[in-house]
Amino acid sequence: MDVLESGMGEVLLQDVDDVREWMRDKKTRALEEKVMDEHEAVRRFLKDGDYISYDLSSMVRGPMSIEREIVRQKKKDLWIAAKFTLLDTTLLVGGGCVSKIDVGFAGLGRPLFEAIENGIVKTIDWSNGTLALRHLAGAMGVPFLPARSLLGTDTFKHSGAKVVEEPFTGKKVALVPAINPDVAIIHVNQCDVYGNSRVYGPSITPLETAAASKNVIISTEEIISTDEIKKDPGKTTIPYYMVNAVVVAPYGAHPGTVPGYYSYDSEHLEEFFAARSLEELAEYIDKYVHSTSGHEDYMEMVGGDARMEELKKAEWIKEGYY
Amino acid sequence: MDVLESGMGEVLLQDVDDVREWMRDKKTRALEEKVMDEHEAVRRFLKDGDYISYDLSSMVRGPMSIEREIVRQKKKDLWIAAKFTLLDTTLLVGGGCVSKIDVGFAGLGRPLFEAIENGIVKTIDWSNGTLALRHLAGAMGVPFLPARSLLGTDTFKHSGAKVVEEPFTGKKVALVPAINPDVAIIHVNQCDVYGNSRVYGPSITPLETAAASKNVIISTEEIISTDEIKKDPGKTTIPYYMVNAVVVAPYGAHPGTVPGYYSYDSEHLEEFFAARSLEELAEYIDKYVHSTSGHEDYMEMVGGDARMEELKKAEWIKEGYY
Amino acid sequence: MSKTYTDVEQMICLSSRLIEDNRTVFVGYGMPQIAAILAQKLYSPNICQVYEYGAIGPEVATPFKRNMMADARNSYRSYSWMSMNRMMAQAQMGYIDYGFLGAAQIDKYGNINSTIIGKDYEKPKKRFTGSGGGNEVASLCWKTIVLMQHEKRRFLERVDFITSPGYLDGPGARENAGLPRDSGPHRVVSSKALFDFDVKSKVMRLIGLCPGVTKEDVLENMEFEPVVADKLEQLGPPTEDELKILREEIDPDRVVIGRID
Amino acid sequence: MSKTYTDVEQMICLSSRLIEDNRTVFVGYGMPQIAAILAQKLYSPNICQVYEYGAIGPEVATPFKRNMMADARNSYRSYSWMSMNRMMAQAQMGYIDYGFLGAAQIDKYGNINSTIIGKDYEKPKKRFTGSGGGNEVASLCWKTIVLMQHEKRRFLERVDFITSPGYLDGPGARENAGLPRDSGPHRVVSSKALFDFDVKSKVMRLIGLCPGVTKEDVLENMEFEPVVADKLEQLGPPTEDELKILREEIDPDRVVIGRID
Repeated sequence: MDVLESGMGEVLLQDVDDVREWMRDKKTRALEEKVMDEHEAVRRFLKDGDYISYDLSSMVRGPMSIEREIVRQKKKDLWIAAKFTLLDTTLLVGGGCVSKIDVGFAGLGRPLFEAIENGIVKTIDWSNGTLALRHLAGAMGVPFLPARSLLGTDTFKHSGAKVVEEPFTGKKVALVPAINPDVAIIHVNQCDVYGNSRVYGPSITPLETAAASKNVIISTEEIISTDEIKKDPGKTTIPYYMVNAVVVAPYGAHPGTVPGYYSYDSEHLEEFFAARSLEELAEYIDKYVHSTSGHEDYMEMVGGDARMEELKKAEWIKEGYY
Repeated sequence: MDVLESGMGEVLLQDVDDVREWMRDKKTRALEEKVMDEHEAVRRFLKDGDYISYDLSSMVRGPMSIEREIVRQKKKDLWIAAKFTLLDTTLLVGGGCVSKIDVGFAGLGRPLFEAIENGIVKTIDWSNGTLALRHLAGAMGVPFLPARSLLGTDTFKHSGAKVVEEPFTGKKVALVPAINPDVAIIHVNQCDVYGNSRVYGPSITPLETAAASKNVIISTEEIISTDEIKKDPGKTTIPYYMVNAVVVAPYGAHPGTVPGYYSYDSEHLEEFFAARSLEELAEYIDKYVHSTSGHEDYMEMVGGDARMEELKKAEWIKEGYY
Repeated sequence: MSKTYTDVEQMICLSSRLIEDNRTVFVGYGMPQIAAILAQKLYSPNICQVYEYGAIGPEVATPFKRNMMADARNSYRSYSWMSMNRMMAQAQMGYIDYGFLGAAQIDKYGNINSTIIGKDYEKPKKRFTGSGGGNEVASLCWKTIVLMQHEKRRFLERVDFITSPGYLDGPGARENAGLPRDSGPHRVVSSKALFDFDVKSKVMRLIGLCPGVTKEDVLENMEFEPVVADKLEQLGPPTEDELKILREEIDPDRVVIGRID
Repeated sequence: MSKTYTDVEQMICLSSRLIEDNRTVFVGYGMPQIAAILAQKLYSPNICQVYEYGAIGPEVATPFKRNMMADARNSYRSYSWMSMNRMMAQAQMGYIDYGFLGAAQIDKYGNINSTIIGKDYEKPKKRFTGSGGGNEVASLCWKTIVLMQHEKRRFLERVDFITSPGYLDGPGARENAGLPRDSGPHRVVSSKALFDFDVKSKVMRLIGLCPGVTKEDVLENMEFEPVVADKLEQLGPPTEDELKILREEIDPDRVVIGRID
């Protein structure tokens, strides 16, 4: 099972036993209330230079209020897992927070491409599937997982994967290394004060990301009681002992949607998309992030309760959610 | 990544490309009605010498009516995946259907141990966790998955796993080979006529087993409409295109429980447990399997509707199911 | 004669006719979504669309919205909602018949580039989104259909960066690399023509022409020379039915299909 | 003085006092289930029991039923319901503090046998259930507690078959085999005594005696000689509270705890 080929991409390798130790010592199994505001959550659990992963995307159930807070606190030198990301990456890069991107899908914004083309941020190309798989490896406590994608491509060459001939049937497979992010930020529909969290609808990797990450910040549309959680355990996506902070953030995915609950804010998204350069994006960020004191203030600026009621009404599909 | 050590256990190795081809050619993506009785399902999709996997166990949401039918049809020389099995293995061995057992948990019956001690059936020892992982590998379409269990034990030596030093951080890990059973038998709470299936409650590997297996027989407490399935897609555990046959089997888990729906039949289980030898077990099997023409007939013999109503009443816990 | 439909409409309608009914189709972002919706409404009501974000078999709600992916409309009335690792696993296991992708560039072996233009990876001339789920779709589904604007800069001898695999360097290369047996690019639908791949050489092969397009038109707008089939199919223009559904039901805001200049 | 409680009651009560509150505990079949329920009712209300079949944090409903595992009672009022691969993954990732197992045999390094007695694997003298989830629990949880009937044929120099790993051949052996760092057997609770493991030699060490049991009683009923702590703790008998809850709430049918002869 020799290594036949190695991708040249930089990988954040961690000894799985070190990560286990972190999970033992730094995450608690006690029923401690973890509710705090976004300023505290980001200040306490996210620092310059960290590796960050989020779930789902800026368009859908994204942790946008936390991402704005990261920009607001001017965190630097982050390395981000851009799996199924949309404008998230663009926002964080525009805010000057990012130095490296593991690319699954590199957003959709010209400003982001500008930053890459000018060498302001470094990319390491993977695919959505292999980045998701790396999170699964991290969540399983194994150093790698095998895949039959990436093979034969330049994506492989620029990734940090390896090709081996496996010892059971002699197939060539790609091995992708586990990722254990320093911080996961995940927006959920509901959770209790301890962090037992419910995600409704299809998803990317909410459980894998929470399980793999050393610090987990949950932002939630609402808090429900632990009794309610216990009455329907099949709905719990993430158990409390993976969670470090719970931030109550109604409409926290704005301008994106929380499926079954509220629609996107298309008008606001147009404004975001209108930023065609890093300079124009900086103006957007000044207006909506740096000039607002926090999520509540931001929500007032983008239309407050009246606008949110409209977005709730616009989401006519309810079947299968909640 | 040389192989440092290999378990001596026999493994059913299959080329993953051959299995892919099977999934392409022998399973349909068309919306075809798959409802048939248990005689037909077992006759068409299970043959002597096959590798069989079931989910969950004889005690809980087990596909007991199908297992009885396998015994009734006197299938021979089966190789079974005994992950989290209880009396299932004992029943199939007692019925003379089995020649090899991949042991996660080898049931609880003296008759089974008698068969092993006398060399009537061959065992290959694994663990529940690694057998579940082998099904996950089979469901992922990869030849193996890594684990940090098995290592250092005689369980490893008698399994078909291998130990390698992985190429990212130099850890020793166990690699377990994928298993793609010839037949999966899974009892579910509800499904539609195409096989879109719902399982309520915690579980072993219903999705992994269905995805990995070349033929999938679903037995179900009840059929619901596809419209109902589509109204709540988050409840669907197994999508229709993995399924080959749907057998309607109310109380199909008897004498086991379907959590939230009906309780075990403790009296009947005592009768099963009372069989302390293969000979005594043969009497039980004659009485309840060979002397009954099928599931309906069996249900009459064990008490019919009246008894089933009692078992439904005995299941006082409903929260979180259905 | 001025055109009564856009290039994108042509591509979408053409590709919507290629999807067999009763098959699973892994659908990528953008044009493929619209084409899959059209196919399901008009030609293949029982295709099972699957998406990398976990929706299996949705009846995607219309009208289509800009950037719609993974939201409630895109997931409407699915058979099941799962998650990314499970979807990729199912493709890897051989359950997904068709992959359906858009791309920035393609080459004669059907290799797709959606990452960079230029040879300097650190400072590309132009950066795109990267693979997304495209690498998995092109690697793992049985047959991949690619939608491409027909321009010379997009049909290349060799793409600058192989984001997602076609036949790589030609016959046998996919298998040698370890990719699943018998998988690979199946059709390329451009705004001018339809291609498959030559069985022996694995080079893209012209098999059909869009209305009003000549063979020369097609070849002039490609950097490489494709194999050309003995007989070229004359492809039909978008039908009235197709355009009506596209413009009235699916994309009334013309977000994807565009407007006639 | 005739005993007013059974050996099993003694073991269950003793082990129920060992589980720290606010910890995750991976609970095995049989006695460990009863001990975990008792612990949660009396000493550590906020332990989070986890089970291989996917229940996280149930408040297991009583009374206990014979062969209860994975049913509605065993899963009652959980925080979450998952599945086996996810539970094993969480143990592997370091989320589970304690493992809690029963066994047929144990040896001086805490290796557990629940597979066969005899040296001929093909035709064992006696066959047991095999690992179940035991191999994962003993490999992956941080600290494993093992419950054992105290008999000479069960406390061996070397078990016939290492089903689930203790310290294998002694110091460093777990790490050399690739097992997670700092994991391993933590306590052995027998019907006569309490053991931990000598930090240096990794050999089982006697640290406490059950009421009415002498050190000699303990040692005579073991094939190997354990390390003996300088000071032996005098372990308390089951308390009135413990027995009341055990006999009235948890196991009124005495399925596991048995009856006094």
